[in-house]
Amino acid sequence: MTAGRKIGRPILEIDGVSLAFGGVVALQGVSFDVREHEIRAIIGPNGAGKSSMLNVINGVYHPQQGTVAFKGRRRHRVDPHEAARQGIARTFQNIALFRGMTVLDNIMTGRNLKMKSSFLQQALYWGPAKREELEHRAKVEEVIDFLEIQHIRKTPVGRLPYGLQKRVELARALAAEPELLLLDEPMAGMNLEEKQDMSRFVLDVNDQMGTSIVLIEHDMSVVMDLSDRVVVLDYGRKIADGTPDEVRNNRGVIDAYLGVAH
Amino acid sequence: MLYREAGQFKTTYAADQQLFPIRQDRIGIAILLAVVFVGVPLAAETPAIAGAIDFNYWFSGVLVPFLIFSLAALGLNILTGYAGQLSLGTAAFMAVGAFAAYNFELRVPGMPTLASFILAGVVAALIGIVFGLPSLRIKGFYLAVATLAAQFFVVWALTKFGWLSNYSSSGVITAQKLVVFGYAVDTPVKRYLLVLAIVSVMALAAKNMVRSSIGRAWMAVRDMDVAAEVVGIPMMKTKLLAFAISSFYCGVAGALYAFAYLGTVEPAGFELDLSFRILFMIIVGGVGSILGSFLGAAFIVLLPIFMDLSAASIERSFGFALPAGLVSNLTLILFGALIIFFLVVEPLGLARLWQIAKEKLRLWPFPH
Amino acid sequence: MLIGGLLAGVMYSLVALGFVLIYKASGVFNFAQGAMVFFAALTTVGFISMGAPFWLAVALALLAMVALAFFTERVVLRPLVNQPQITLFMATIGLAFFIEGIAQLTWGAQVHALDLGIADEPIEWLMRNTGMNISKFDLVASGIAAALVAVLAVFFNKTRTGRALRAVADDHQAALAVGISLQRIWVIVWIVAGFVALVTGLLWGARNGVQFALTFLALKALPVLILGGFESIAGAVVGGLIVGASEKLAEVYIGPHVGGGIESWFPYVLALAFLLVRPEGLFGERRIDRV
Amino acid sequence: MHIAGFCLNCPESPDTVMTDLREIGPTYYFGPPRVYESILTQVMIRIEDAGWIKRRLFHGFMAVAKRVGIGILEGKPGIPAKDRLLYRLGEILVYGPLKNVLGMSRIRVAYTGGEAIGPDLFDFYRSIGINLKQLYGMTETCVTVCMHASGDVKLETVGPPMPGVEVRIADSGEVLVRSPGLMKEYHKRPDATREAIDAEGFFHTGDAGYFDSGGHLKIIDRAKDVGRLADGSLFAPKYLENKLKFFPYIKEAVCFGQGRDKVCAFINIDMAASGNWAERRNLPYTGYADLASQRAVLDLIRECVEKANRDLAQDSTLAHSQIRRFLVLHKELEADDGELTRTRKVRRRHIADKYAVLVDALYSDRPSCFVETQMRFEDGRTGMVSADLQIVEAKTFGAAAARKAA
Repeated sequence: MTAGRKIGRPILEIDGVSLAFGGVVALQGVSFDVREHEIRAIIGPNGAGKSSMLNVINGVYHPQQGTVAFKGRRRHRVDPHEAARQGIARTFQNIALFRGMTVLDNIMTGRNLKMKSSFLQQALYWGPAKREELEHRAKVEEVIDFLEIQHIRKTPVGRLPYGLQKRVELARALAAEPELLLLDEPMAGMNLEEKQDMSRFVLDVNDQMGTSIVLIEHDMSVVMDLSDRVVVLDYGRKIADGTPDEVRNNRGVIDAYLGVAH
Repeated sequence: MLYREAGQFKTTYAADQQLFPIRQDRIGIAILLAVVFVGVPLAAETPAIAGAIDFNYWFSGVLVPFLIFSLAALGLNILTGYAGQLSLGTAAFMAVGAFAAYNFELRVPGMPTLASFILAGVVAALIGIVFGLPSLRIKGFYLAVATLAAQFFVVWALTKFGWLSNYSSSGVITAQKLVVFGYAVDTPVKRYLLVLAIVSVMALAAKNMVRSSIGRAWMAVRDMDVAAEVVGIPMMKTKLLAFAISSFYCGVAGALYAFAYLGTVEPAGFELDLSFRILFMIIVGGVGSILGSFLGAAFIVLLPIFMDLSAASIERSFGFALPAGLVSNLTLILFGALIIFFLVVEPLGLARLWQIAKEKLRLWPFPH
Repeated sequence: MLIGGLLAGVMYSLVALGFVLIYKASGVFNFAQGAMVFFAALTTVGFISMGAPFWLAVALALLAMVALAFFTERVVLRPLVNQPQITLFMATIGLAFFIEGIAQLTWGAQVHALDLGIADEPIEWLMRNTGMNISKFDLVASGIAAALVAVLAVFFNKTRTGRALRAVADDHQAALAVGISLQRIWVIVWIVAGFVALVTGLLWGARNGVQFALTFLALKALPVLILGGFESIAGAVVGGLIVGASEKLAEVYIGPHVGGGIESWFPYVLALAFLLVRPEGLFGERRIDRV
Repeated sequence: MHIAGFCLNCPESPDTVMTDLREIGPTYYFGPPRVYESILTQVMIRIEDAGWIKRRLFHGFMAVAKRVGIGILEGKPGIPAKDRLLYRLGEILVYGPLKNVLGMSRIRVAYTGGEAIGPDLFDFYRSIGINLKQLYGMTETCVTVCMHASGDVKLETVGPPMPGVEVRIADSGEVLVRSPGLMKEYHKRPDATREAIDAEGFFHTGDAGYFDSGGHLKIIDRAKDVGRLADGSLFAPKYLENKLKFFPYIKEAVCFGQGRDKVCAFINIDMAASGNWAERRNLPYTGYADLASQRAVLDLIRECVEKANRDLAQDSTLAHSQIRRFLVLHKELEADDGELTRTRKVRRRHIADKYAVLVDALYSDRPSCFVETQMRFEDGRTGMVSADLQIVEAKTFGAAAARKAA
């Protein structure tokens, strides 16, 4: 833990969230909170509802019950782009980049919600529109430097190897300067070196930008090293919540991972 | 090989974001503009050259329709190529533009031609928004069906509501005279210059939009709509804006089609077949490319002309008449085959081929 | 009037059936189905005009449809496998142009009459007793359509090939994994669709003459599919009937108020309205987008 | 002496050096031979991937450049008009674009130094019109001691001393330097300073060299490394190694011969170039060790060695240093394993000790030798690798025969 980092008050509060698709229950009465500057991990076996949880937080899914409060604003239903506007950004389990665009353009989309000029100004590429493009380009370049992807700036993302695509996706999320960053398995499918790089970036983001992070990850050593607190889900229910050490020694968690029948 | 870029360094983001960052491209485009705006009209005015080439035919029969179709293809490309919403109703929006411009001229005394064109585009944009509304719930060819509805509905409405065509029989309208800033545009070369100017400005505007935040929003929606929403792109605004701007372009193209090309049009002239032709233009030219709209339009406009000329020369040199309909059927087959060919071999069309050639020249003598 | 609409609907159903078959097995929305109808009918008429007996002409036309199926699989489907649906859709638009061009190049563009030997006149008995205006031809056509639907249903549910087709429709990868050859399936399904197109073409051709307008049938089938769902044979039938009936009814009850001729767009608006309420169609399967 | 202002550019990140280079298009370029070499290797590999038309075009015009390019650069008279025309065409089709892609088209003067540069490498750049020159110098002398003047460039020398710099050759062959720019002392290391700068104020460079007839200094090797073969003829291992390393397929070479009757060598193949070569011939391989042991690859390397021998045969002082026997090592020499310095120079003595068994085998007449070595993997673990290495005999040339062959 870095000395300068101070974990603050809760920034996100999940309260009794339940979600079902047709008859299939994905989440059942899940509650937990995420504090400012905190790295919060969600773990659990496959199908435990981890990704569904992220999708509820940023409004891709609307829960049937329960509320999500972000920065003290409680809500039942929010659309993804509103969530983004409020300061929530995320990456996806299966990379969700815009494949027809370059790395630079992909990251620039992360700043779209901060752009104000009208389409007429943009059509003329004059005055505010041009100024805005350049200002945001400068911001995006900071992110590019931060994640060390200068060499692929103008490459179409479809041509990049998997590991770099993951990094570009993170860059796109960071470009929005989010207060809360949701990372859905950021290290899935990476080799050791790439995982170390990505872990360093995650820590740096948390440390230098003060971003709160919710992280889904299967690699336990990564989870235990990075996170401040861990939520454990199993079959859509929360079965444990606490520091990595507490969770590691929790009977229920061990059972869930070993597949003991309920 | 031609692209000697070493030493063309940029010291500002503005320089890096400019329209043509490579000096050679800037020179090339300047030459092109000089040729089409000054060179070609001057040549047409030069008796020695004008005697050898039938410029009136070239302007009215080739260049003007090419430019107008380029504009329509540009409109469709904004919607389909950039925003990813397939439309089969392009011709309908052109029809709206043509009839709207006609009515503005007819019913508003002293209406300047250019203003009526812009208003025609706006009307087309509004109609476009209406038919774009279903895109908020449906995608892919379901949406294509919605645009087909637009296609049939608009043509039907223009035929049925006599007021729109000033109660002429079967909806035929004759476009008013073109007067721009008090200056009569009454010769082929003047019409050519007017259309060229409008198309150039609108192409530039389109290029500017697709390289700004609105263009990125369109492409994001096209490439992965869920992710687009998640990064904060409002789906409804983005899609409807694509429909509106696309229809605006098609509307202006339609107005030009009536005013600067045919002079007399009827609703039946804006049938589904025309929509398909414009769709073919962007498939052949390049989906998601401004340049592709022009290349595709050139190809689809020139191909039948080329086929006719070849047939005529075959008939002349061999002295027999080809069966009626042969050329048009061959053209049909060729169009079909080309579409399949491009979709299979080069889904990004001629523009992509041009891009590859350019890449090769930039890397010469290396292959990659 | 309603009955007449329903009978027209039967025809729409037949075209839609061709769409559904291909969509089910390959996920391709085959815009060229209308062109295939035209091509099949024109080929039959062409052979008849060359002096071939009716059944021989039909057999030859069927042969042509088989050749077309092989051609399509090789040239369009195989190279475009795994491409987005919309790309395949556009490719079939190209295919439609191609087929239309070939058909007219081979057989000429003029309208041909086709006589199936079934009188297209009202059945007097029905006319007298119930006042319904139903022709013998319509009745036969409906019968044939019904028989075709029944045969296809049996084909899909009972035969090995039919089951393979459904497997392919459900999951391409899985089908490949259990050793079903996609290419073979595609050829088969296009042949069956070609057969359906032939039947449709003959019936419509006999009614209205074999002409280029047959290709527009494809456009009519679109709203049918939206109503019925892209993957359901039953849906195609029901959708066809709804479209046929509603466009006639709309023409009668709404048409006069707006100047008539609304048949051309009414089914689309109907389908569109329907889409907004139930995007997956009457019998379609609901899909959940997963992220 | 003159004073000039210039703009200094730094690359954005290690991965963008080549693209940044191209964008900036520097006018002054200084790099050790290694940099020039890796650029040339890249060029050759990328050209081999091109279609046959481009390849033919490239090789054809490179032959023209080789023939007349340097002469044209130096403004020599007597070049036929036809060749000048061909060269100009080549400038349009090949050299110009090539320099452009490499970011070298604006170079007014390029320097190399720090190590001897392979003559072929040197010629390549000069022949395509890049005014590449050598300089000799080191930190202690405030860099420049000798440098080529434009128009007076000789392949194997580093040019005449700069004005104001005195250069003297010691009896041992060591180069001594005295100049106003010389350092005063090593910081807080008077003993080291005393060792380096003698009473007369001459700095002992530790390099061996001599002046040629034109007054140019010629550096052969580090003074301590220059030795003699058993027959008393001069043996400059680094000179030989550099010669071998010029071949794109050879990444590193280590030559032995001090006090021996003949010269033998260890060779490391260049994985990128040789791998590419193998792939184009459909030779399957699993990794470095596998590729390095293949007969076809050994033959390829033998041809390279023999070509080097042919060149050596022409130099009367070094004709005896032709390489008789060599082997291709089963692993790449690594700084991690202590085989290279961190600046990637071979540690010859350490290698000779570590692979003593191989050296012995080279100087016996055994056709192969078994070896087992500890190596460090990338993740920090260590393990043993073993291989049965084949020893290859290379042809040598008599001085006269070589002249005839050439």
